[in-house]
Amino acid sequence: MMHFLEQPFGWSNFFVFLLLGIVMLLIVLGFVTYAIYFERKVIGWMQFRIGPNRTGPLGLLQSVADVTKLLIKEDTIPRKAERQLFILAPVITFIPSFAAIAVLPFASNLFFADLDVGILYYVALSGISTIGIVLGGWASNNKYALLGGMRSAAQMISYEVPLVISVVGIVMMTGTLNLRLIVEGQAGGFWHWNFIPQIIGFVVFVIAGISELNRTPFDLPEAESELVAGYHVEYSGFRFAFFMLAEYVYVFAIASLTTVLFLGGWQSPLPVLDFIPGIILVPAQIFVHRLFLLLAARDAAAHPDRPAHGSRLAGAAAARDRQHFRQRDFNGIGGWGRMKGIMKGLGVTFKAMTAKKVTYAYPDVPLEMPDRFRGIQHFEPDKCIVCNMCAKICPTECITLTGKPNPDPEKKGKVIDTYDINFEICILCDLCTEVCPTEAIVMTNNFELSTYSRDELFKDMKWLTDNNENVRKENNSAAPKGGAKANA
Amino acid sequence: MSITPYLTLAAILFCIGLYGALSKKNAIIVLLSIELMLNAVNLNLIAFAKYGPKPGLAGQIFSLFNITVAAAEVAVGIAILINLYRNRGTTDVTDMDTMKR
Amino acid sequence: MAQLERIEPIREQAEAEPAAGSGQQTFADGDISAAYEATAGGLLRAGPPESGDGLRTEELLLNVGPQHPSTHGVFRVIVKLDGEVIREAIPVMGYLHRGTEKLAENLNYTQIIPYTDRMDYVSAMTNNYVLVNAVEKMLQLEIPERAQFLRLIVMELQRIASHMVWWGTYLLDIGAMSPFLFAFRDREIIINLFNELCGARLTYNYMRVGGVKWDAPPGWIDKVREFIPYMRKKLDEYNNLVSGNEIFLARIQGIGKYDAQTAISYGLSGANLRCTGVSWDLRKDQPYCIYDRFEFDVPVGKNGDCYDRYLLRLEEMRQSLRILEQAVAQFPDGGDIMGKAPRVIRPPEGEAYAAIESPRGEIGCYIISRGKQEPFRLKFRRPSFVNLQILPKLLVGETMTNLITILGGIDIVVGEVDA
Amino acid sequence: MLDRLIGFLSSGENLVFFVFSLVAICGAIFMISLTRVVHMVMALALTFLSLGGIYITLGAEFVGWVQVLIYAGAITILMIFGIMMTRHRGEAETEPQRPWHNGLLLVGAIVLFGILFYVIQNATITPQSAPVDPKDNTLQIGQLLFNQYVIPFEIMSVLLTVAFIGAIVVAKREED
Repeated sequence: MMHFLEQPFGWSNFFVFLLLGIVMLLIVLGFVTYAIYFERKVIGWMQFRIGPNRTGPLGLLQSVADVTKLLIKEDTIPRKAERQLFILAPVITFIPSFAAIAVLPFASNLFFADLDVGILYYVALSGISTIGIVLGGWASNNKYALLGGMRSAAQMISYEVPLVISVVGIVMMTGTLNLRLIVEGQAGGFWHWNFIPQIIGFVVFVIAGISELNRTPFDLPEAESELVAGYHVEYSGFRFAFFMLAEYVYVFAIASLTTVLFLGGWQSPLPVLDFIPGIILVPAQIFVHRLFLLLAARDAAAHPDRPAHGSRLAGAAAARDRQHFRQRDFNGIGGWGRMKGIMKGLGVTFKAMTAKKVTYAYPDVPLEMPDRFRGIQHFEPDKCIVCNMCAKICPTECITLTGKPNPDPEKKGKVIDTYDINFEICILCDLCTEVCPTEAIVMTNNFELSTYSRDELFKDMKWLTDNNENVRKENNSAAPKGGAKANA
Repeated sequence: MSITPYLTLAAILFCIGLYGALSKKNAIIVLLSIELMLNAVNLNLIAFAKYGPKPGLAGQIFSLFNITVAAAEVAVGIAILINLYRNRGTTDVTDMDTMKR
Repeated sequence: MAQLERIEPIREQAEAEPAAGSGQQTFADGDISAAYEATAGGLLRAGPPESGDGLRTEELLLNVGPQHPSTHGVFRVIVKLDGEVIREAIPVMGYLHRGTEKLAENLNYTQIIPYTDRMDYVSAMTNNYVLVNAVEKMLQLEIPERAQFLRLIVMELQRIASHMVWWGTYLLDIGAMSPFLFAFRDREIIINLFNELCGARLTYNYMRVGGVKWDAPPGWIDKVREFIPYMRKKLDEYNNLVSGNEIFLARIQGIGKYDAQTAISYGLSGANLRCTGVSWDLRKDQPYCIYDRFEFDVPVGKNGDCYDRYLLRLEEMRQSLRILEQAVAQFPDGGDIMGKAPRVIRPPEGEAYAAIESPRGEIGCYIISRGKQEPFRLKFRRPSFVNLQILPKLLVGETMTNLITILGGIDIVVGEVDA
Repeated sequence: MLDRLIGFLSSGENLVFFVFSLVAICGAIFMISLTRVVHMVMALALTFLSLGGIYITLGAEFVGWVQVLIYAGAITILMIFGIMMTRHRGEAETEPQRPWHNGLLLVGAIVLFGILFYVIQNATITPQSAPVDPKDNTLQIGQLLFNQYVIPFEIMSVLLTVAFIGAIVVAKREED
């Protein structure tokens, strides 16, 4: 790469760079796609679920399907939104995220830009992304979005400071801001890696990094339970995808930046392992780190996330009540005693990962309902004596029936002529079958009733008669004393 | 490339900033205009650091100081602005004339 | 009552201005006052209490709900925010109003039972019971032993299921996703038990005046017996999962605090009252059904904050398991499940009030009968509705984040709030 | 004239300068002429970014990225915050109500620019030594900051601390 960088600019190396850029784009997009898949799968396991399993083998195409959906989805812009800025905001967030990747070195001879101020470049660009988030929140003309944007900006700015300061130690040790040179300074086994002398910096960097990414437990800008979705509430379709993509690209960037700064980049951990090409080591490390990011933060289940801390900062920016700060001082990460609860919670979720999954494969495997299940009614016209009990007892008055004189002149009474149940309002309360003296109306175990129009929910006698699968055996076990039932 | 285009650009930006700072009534825009003027100064400093009579890094260091001052100025400026807004309900600089009365 | 007077004009305003509920106003201009006038009709205009000296601050009027992930249904709180601090909050309810009480006036007593299911749909069994209990009081019916045990067992199972829903959704509100699924996995067991018993998973329609509709199917009691130790283990797991988590504690300790006096004067009941240290549980203090035969404790808190409410509900699940254990052991082998109820229920002229301890607090049913098949007037004391009344008081001075914590801690079911 | 322009633009550095300065001036002019405050801030952010670009072409890599970080990242966001927290109703009011005042200002600014332009054109600034090597000037800046300019540097840090504490004190609510 170096010789390409030093060559005069010409068509040939333009194409080389274009090609490499495209390859890089594909790698990053692939990473994003499978990071999402991986995250969903692991979270699923933690919660006794299977996770994505419908699209493609093992659900591997789930993210692809999601992205396709986002791309073809209608792109809505709220009428009262600030149109130009609304359109501009995802772009402002998205472009720097990709531009920031340029500076990351992947191997001693594979990098895109050998900047002397590599770290500064990364930090400066990620700062620009913040503008996009704030603008997106503002331009949506939605108060939730606005609050989310403000929180996000406050959080990102305030955590950028520790993020940068935690790296200063390394910069002073290696005497350069150049990421490639920083990695080269860590050669010769893992005991030369920066995370050992800079352990505090490492911890601070990882925490501030998670916070920069707005990921749990620092996801208060999105805070779906209070701010619905934060700054991107009003975004849909590919504009939302841009925000999403930017976030995951930063996950990639922070993961690889941690690798490069603290974990020796492409330097092998033991001199014996030198034969492994660096190009394998870096992605492996990024993967491990990504796993860490996921486990430490994303859905460690136990994490009721969003430490009050973050919202405190956001509030500080909003110049809010100071009384409140004192009241709820978040002492966060400090002291083993405080971490114990979190660790315990993590233990539970880890155990859950291997536990039996409880997901129903519903449409593929039908659900077995117990015999008493109150499903859709089945009606037998021959048994009906047109006593009107069912129509009378029905609390929602969804049953209508008419009788006609018995065609057989020998017999008295009436026979049923029409019998309709309006399933639009039927609450399947079972009272009609309870009062029926002849068990002409009984319930089945079927519960799948869906139509495209409300009119179709109006079922007539024929339909009800044909609906005779899985008719339940037991209809009324409780025969009340004193004759509450007409014909017990 | 000589220093002249840089100085000209700086002069243009400075004059725009000056015009904005004096003509606008919104305090935020006034602050922005001042930032623009400071940037014009920075540009001069950096241009002189490269093409000036004595090339060196002093210009860059001065511009760093300048940027620091600008950051401090904006922080205090916005704080004052918010406080004023809270008390007077306006960001119009022409209304901020209590001292004149 | 001042509350009601304030809400009425808001509702009118909201109807006149459909956009008002969308959480979105003409904010682009930075013009909050217009949005503010439009939504609350200037009712909140009084300004923050401390700025009587004419200081102006930039306040944001935010409609939390009706469609909001953390309002547990269609429920709306209008909050006036200063930065992130709530200066004033007005809950607006009625989006899920179905007129249960009015409908009941045209239905006979058996027909009302399915409607009670739909009031507090998280705890349908207790709702069933409060209605049939009131009617039984009027009729002075004798309930067979087996039916009593079945009622008690389903009510306690229901309490556990309801608290589990609360536990899961509360943590979901606070931001943890997994507890929700943990809780629902175990709730599924109870739901399946109910499904076997009465054929429905949510709206059971199980109890009848004079008894219960279905007898326990063979093996059902054994399943309940097996469930008890399983659930005990799971409760420990829940505790390990969340209760010690520092971030969680920081979010809920000391939040939404009130004292016993306040709680009593707001008429709170259930865990919302007991968290302040008042030991008031209708199962103990006004025993109904056959609760007086069982040993259990009424847990109380002492700080009156969200954390105490949280711990209380977890402990209540344990106590319910204790009751269940005893009930299953003493469960009679045979016997009727229906008492001598008349075929057509026609209570004598008069009135009756039955109150029981639902998972959310004291649920009461007040019936005036004129000797007809239908009640002349039926009124439910709905604990979610009553407990909600303290919300505006609790929210003042809290942050947006704590709004969710407090609202979740009260444990409302909107179906019950609006009936 | 045209030849000179083409000649000027055919050099890579000149072309970059031309583009960046065009963007910077456009941003500045938009800042003055747009009507909505947020748009003004965005326009100025563009100017800041392109100035950062010019710094980098001038060999001041470090200052360039600091410019992006501080101006585009921090100051712009701070400004947006300021806007969000204050009300900006009726921006149309900023249309000159005092046309003669603004006209006079415009004339004054143009005259000032004329004078500056005249001076710049007539000044002959010739470097007395070769330009410094831009390679690794971050290191040199660091060394200079902590040797020759250590006192201004420390004073600057005090100033920053004081300014931020002051900002918090000022923005804090009066009632607490």
